[in-house]
Amino acid sequence: MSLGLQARQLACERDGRWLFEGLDLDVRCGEIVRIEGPNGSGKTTLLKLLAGQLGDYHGELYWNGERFHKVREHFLANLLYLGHSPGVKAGLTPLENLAWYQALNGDKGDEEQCLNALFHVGLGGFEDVLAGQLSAGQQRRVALARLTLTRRALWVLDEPFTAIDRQGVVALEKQLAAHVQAGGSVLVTTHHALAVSPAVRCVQLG
Amino acid sequence: MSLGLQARQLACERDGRWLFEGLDLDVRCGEIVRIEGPNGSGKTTLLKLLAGQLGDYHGELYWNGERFHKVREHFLANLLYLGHSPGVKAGLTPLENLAWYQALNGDKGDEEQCLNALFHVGLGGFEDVLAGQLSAGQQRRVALARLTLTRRALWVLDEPFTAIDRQGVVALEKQLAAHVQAGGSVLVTTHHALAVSPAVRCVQLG
Amino acid sequence: MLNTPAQGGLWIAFKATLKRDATLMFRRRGELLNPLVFFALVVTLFPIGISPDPVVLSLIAPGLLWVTALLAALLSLDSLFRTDYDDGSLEQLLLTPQPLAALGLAKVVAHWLFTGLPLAIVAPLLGVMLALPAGSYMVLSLSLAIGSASLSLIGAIGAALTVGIARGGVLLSLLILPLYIPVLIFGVGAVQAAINGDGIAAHLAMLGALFAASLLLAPWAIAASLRISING
Amino acid sequence: MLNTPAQGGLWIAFKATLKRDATLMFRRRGELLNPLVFFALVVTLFPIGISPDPVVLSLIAPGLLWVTALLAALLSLDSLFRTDYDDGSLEQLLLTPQPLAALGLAKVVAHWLFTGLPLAIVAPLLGVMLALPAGSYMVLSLSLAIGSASLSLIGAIGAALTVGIARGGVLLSLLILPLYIPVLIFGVGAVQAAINGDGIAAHLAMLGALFAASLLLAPWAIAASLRISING
Amino acid sequence: MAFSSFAAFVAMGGHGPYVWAAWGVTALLMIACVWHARVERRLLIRILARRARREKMRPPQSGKVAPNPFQASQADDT
Amino acid sequence: MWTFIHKWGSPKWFYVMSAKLQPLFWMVSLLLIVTGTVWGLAFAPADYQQGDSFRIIYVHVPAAFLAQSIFVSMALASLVFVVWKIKVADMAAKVMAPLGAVMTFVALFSGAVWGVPTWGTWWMWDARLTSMLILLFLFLGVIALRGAFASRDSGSKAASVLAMVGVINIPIIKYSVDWWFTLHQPATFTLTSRPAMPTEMWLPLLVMVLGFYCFFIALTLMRTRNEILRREINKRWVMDLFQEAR
Ligand code: HEM
Ligand SMILES: Nc1ncnc2c1ncn2[C@@H]1O[C@H](COP(=O)(O)OP(=O)(O)OP(=O)(O)O)[C@@H](O)[C@H]1O
Ligand SMILES: Nc1ncnc2c1ncn2[C@@H]1O[C@H](COP(=O)(O)OP(=O)(O)OP(=O)(O)O)[C@@H](O)[C@H]1O
Ligand SMILES: [Mg+2]
Ligand SMILES: [Mg+2]
Repeated sequence: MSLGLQARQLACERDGRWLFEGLDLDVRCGEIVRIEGPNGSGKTTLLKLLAGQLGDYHGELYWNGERFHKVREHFLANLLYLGHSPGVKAGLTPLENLAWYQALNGDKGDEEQCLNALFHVGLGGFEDVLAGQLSAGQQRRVALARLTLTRRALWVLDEPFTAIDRQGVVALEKQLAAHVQAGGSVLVTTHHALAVSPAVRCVQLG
Repeated sequence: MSLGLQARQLACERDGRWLFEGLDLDVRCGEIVRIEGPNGSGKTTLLKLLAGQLGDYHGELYWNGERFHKVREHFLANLLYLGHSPGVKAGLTPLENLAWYQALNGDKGDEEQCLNALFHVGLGGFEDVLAGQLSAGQQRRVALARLTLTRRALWVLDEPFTAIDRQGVVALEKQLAAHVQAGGSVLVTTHHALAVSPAVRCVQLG
Repeated sequence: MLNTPAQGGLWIAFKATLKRDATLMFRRRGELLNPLVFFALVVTLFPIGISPDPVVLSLIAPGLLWVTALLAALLSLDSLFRTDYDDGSLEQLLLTPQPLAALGLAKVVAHWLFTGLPLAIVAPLLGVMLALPAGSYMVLSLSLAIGSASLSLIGAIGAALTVGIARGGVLLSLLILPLYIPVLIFGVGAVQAAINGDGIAAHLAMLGALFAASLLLAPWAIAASLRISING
Repeated sequence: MLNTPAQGGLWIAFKATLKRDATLMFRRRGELLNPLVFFALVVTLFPIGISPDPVVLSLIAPGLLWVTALLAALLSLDSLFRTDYDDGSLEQLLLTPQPLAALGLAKVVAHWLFTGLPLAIVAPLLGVMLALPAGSYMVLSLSLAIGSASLSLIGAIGAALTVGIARGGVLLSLLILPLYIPVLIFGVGAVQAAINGDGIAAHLAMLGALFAASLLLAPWAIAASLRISING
Repeated sequence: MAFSSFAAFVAMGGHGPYVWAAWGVTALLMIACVWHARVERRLLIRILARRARREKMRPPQSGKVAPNPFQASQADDT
Repeated sequence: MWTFIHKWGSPKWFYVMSAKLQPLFWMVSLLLIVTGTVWGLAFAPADYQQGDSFRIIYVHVPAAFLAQSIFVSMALASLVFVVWKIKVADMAAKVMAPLGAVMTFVALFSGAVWGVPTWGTWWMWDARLTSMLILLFLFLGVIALRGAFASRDSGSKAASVLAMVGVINIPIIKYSVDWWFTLHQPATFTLTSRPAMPTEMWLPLLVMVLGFYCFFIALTLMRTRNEILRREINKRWVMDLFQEAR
């Protein structure tokens, strides 16, 4: 039995076109895996599929050596997925947004932690502004605060650097490195040149 | 009288906080002006304001030396603004999207040109797929096709590199450089390191 | 490199906007039928809710048909500008050198063509189901056709005002329904007059006057409201 | 570093989701009132459209009130999942280790608390305006309260199915209104029985049975539909 | 035979318009259904024929059915 | 049983095998419908109350029966699709919906036309009419929902859920509507008990009903085959089959 996420002979078709075929992918602990490829090559589709969001694929997915659908609960309890849309409610404050996400984990949560996480992503002082009034980058930072707040082993991040400024990018890269050093794993797509210390394994699509 | 866009003593307040004050800005022909600043420093707000979309500012705006609101028509006939949301209709094909934008200029338009523009941004073969089914980067490329299609002097681009892959970024940078060499001007925000040959003037916010 | 504002392109832009909205409607074929189906469904609810007795039904039929058509038109208004707002094309619409009022009018015309007009056409059929007295069917259609044009124009103002607000749908009703009341009164008046054998000219003239007034004023109000919504 | 799925956190997640939806409702105070105002406005349109005669009005009052309340509830349903879908939080809801059916139920409960229940509470007031015969006010409220819970549950299935579709609003009506008819029939039946002085227990029992059935089945259908919509 | 003459058959005891309208619409719609299915089939066959012709002109490709033009253009770049 | 389902679930198998079944059903349905038509229109005796307007029954009742059966078949096909993920079942469900709507419309229209000589009105709110109208809306809802999705797979699944939710509701709707309207006529023709009509009246009706059912099966086979072609047009076997055929 191997740890982590495995895909075997994965294939996905969209409107009669194969985005990828016969893809074998391993995401092990302590590893950053980066999916590369031009626009429209199927990165987002692959990520959604690996996060268990899409059902129409061919091939097999394993989580810790077991079939995906058998261990769905356990998988979800260890997954943190951030997609193209940040999942931040415009009508709630950053603090309320985070509190809800904490509760979704079945975790009572405490405000101190949420405030810390917000401070960590540079939103100190904005915790009580409605998220709808924040700038594009600030809204994405609210979503990124979940990386600090919620302890999960596997991070699946679809273009996490979108709209983030340079300091923010550096900080996020450090955070990714720290996460894998602590034994977590990261699956990421980005068109950005990654500069993190541990080896990044690249998978080329398209 | 000077050509181009001028701002004098521009100031903007949001929720009791001054985003910028006493800002003087000149965008002349043959020049790329880049607005820099961390997330939430007011870049998008400034761009919207300079594109005539927001009304609540202090200071004065001039277009070719004349007060803004007097020459609004002429200004709009020379402006191409691409914001955070790409303005691409999910229910229409890329071709139909572009045809509409051409018609908005009062231009009958011809399909040949639209197809060329789409090919230019790497969407050849996707012209009849519904835009809603395209990937994030491909949707933004549809919007970017307007840069090729519509001849305008002043380009105002809010993070145009979002979701675009590396080759796409290179191509877009070349296009910006070509535009200013031909006498146009570009006002751009991006967190990305720009690598274009003509001098880029930076304006720092925040 | 500078352009001067193109003259005479307005008609092209108007047509293109109309065509675009029509394409969007047709692409989801179901959507075209939706207001009609809503109309038919709600008209079905009333006999079930109130009474299946033809005598009762024929008494309330004119009012019922008009109010329901009005609601169907109202509800389809919510998305008139909202989808454009969400994907950023409304922003682009505001930045064209063409007068916004004309482009807004193009969208309203598309809305009426695919909502108000079909409602007016199927209304007689539903009239049969509600035992509407004979002799009033033509008037029902005609009054709905003229009236719904005013409804689309007035409603578009509300849609433009609420476009920036998430869940604006029900707020829209609140803003717009009071303005709809004059149209409703003269519309039902015409049908009732036809049933009673009175002259219908006066009612239809009033409906026409309301339409003319809203055609003159609404486009400017729509343009102004859109500017406000985008600013927010 | 691996977590095991948290046990017993479901109740926390349920409460938090309920609270979140409540906060969102309250933040835009207008929204809370919207269904009520729609209810009131449409109920006033009918006397204008049909006839101000109290005899006629009292005849149609039970059906009118029920149908209008049903429409008000229906229209507010459209945004139940849509706003979450648009900003990506629905995606996140699907990726929690908690059972989706329970979280969907939390959203439905919030919807009922802030739509169905207020409608049931103000309905007697509008009943007075429509000359509803005395003795049926309590029953009107009660039947609306139970009935609207079923309406919220069934309607949420439709809302979940149409959440991925732009302009799903009117399509939602088409999907859901036919399924609403049994609730309408027994709801109006209860009020009419109270007016006629017949026993109301049978009607209320049927409403209760419908509610129980939808409470059992709807959450699963909602969860399945949400999964489909996210996929598309 | 329930009718004495053809004219009586057409008249249907005075109910001719109703009977023939109901039967006519039914027949029309059913025939339209069949006709629609046949047209649908013919169109599909035509598409298949066009493909077959194109396939003959182009050497057969292995694996992918419809090549992605965007990826092809990317390959040229690098 | 399992292998049977799987064989028929394969589009290729279905396409090839249904080609053999299809002509049979067309023949039988044509035969039955022509017989029923001649019999019902020309030979069956006129009703002593309604006269010859009664002959509308020979299209009205088969259409009404068929419409209800189509909804149930559609829901069953949807269930098969959802449980076993058999795509052919979904294709069948897809092509059934429009025919169901057409049949519902035929029943409504013929009923409405029939109402003029018998009741003196085109439409009356009674239980059976109302539930038929609601059935039409349910069909339209399923069709519209499927069409509204950009992705075909999602459209299929959504339509399946709606069809199944709808089929649970149909008996509830029927029951409640029946209970509400007291004006409805007693049933005169059921499959279990002997009808009150004379034999020479209901035999042609039976022939017509069977003919309509065969028509439904034949048309569904044919349109499912079209649907298979449409969806699998990129697949190798379709091209091979096509090139073999010429
Ligand atoms: C729009 C109008 C009508 C509709 C929608 C309608 C609907 C139906 C339906 C759904 C059935 C099948 C009942 C079942 O499955 O058990 C049926 C049967 C029947 N209808 Fe109609 N009907 C309409 C008008 C009429 C009229 C005007 C008459 C004659 C006066 C009529 C006479 C019958 C008879 C005799 C049967 C067969 C008896 C039975 O199976 O119960 N219908 N109709
Ligand atoms: N509608 C609004 N109401 C109130 N405050 C607003 C509004 N829009 C923006 N702001 C505030 O103005 C500030 C600047 O926002 P803006 O979107 O201009 O930033 P930005 O520089 O574009 O940032 P980013 O790099 O993240 O895109 C933010 O702090 C935000 O909170
Ligand atoms: N729902 C859908 N229906 C049909 N085709 C789709 C759908 N979603 C995506 N596609 C197609 O799949 C391809 C891959 O899309 P995807 O979003 O995975 O690309 P990506 O690699 O993430 O690109 P980007 O870098 O632009 O984000 C695109 O060409 C798109 O047209
Ligand atoms: Mg992507
Ligand atoms: Mg910005």
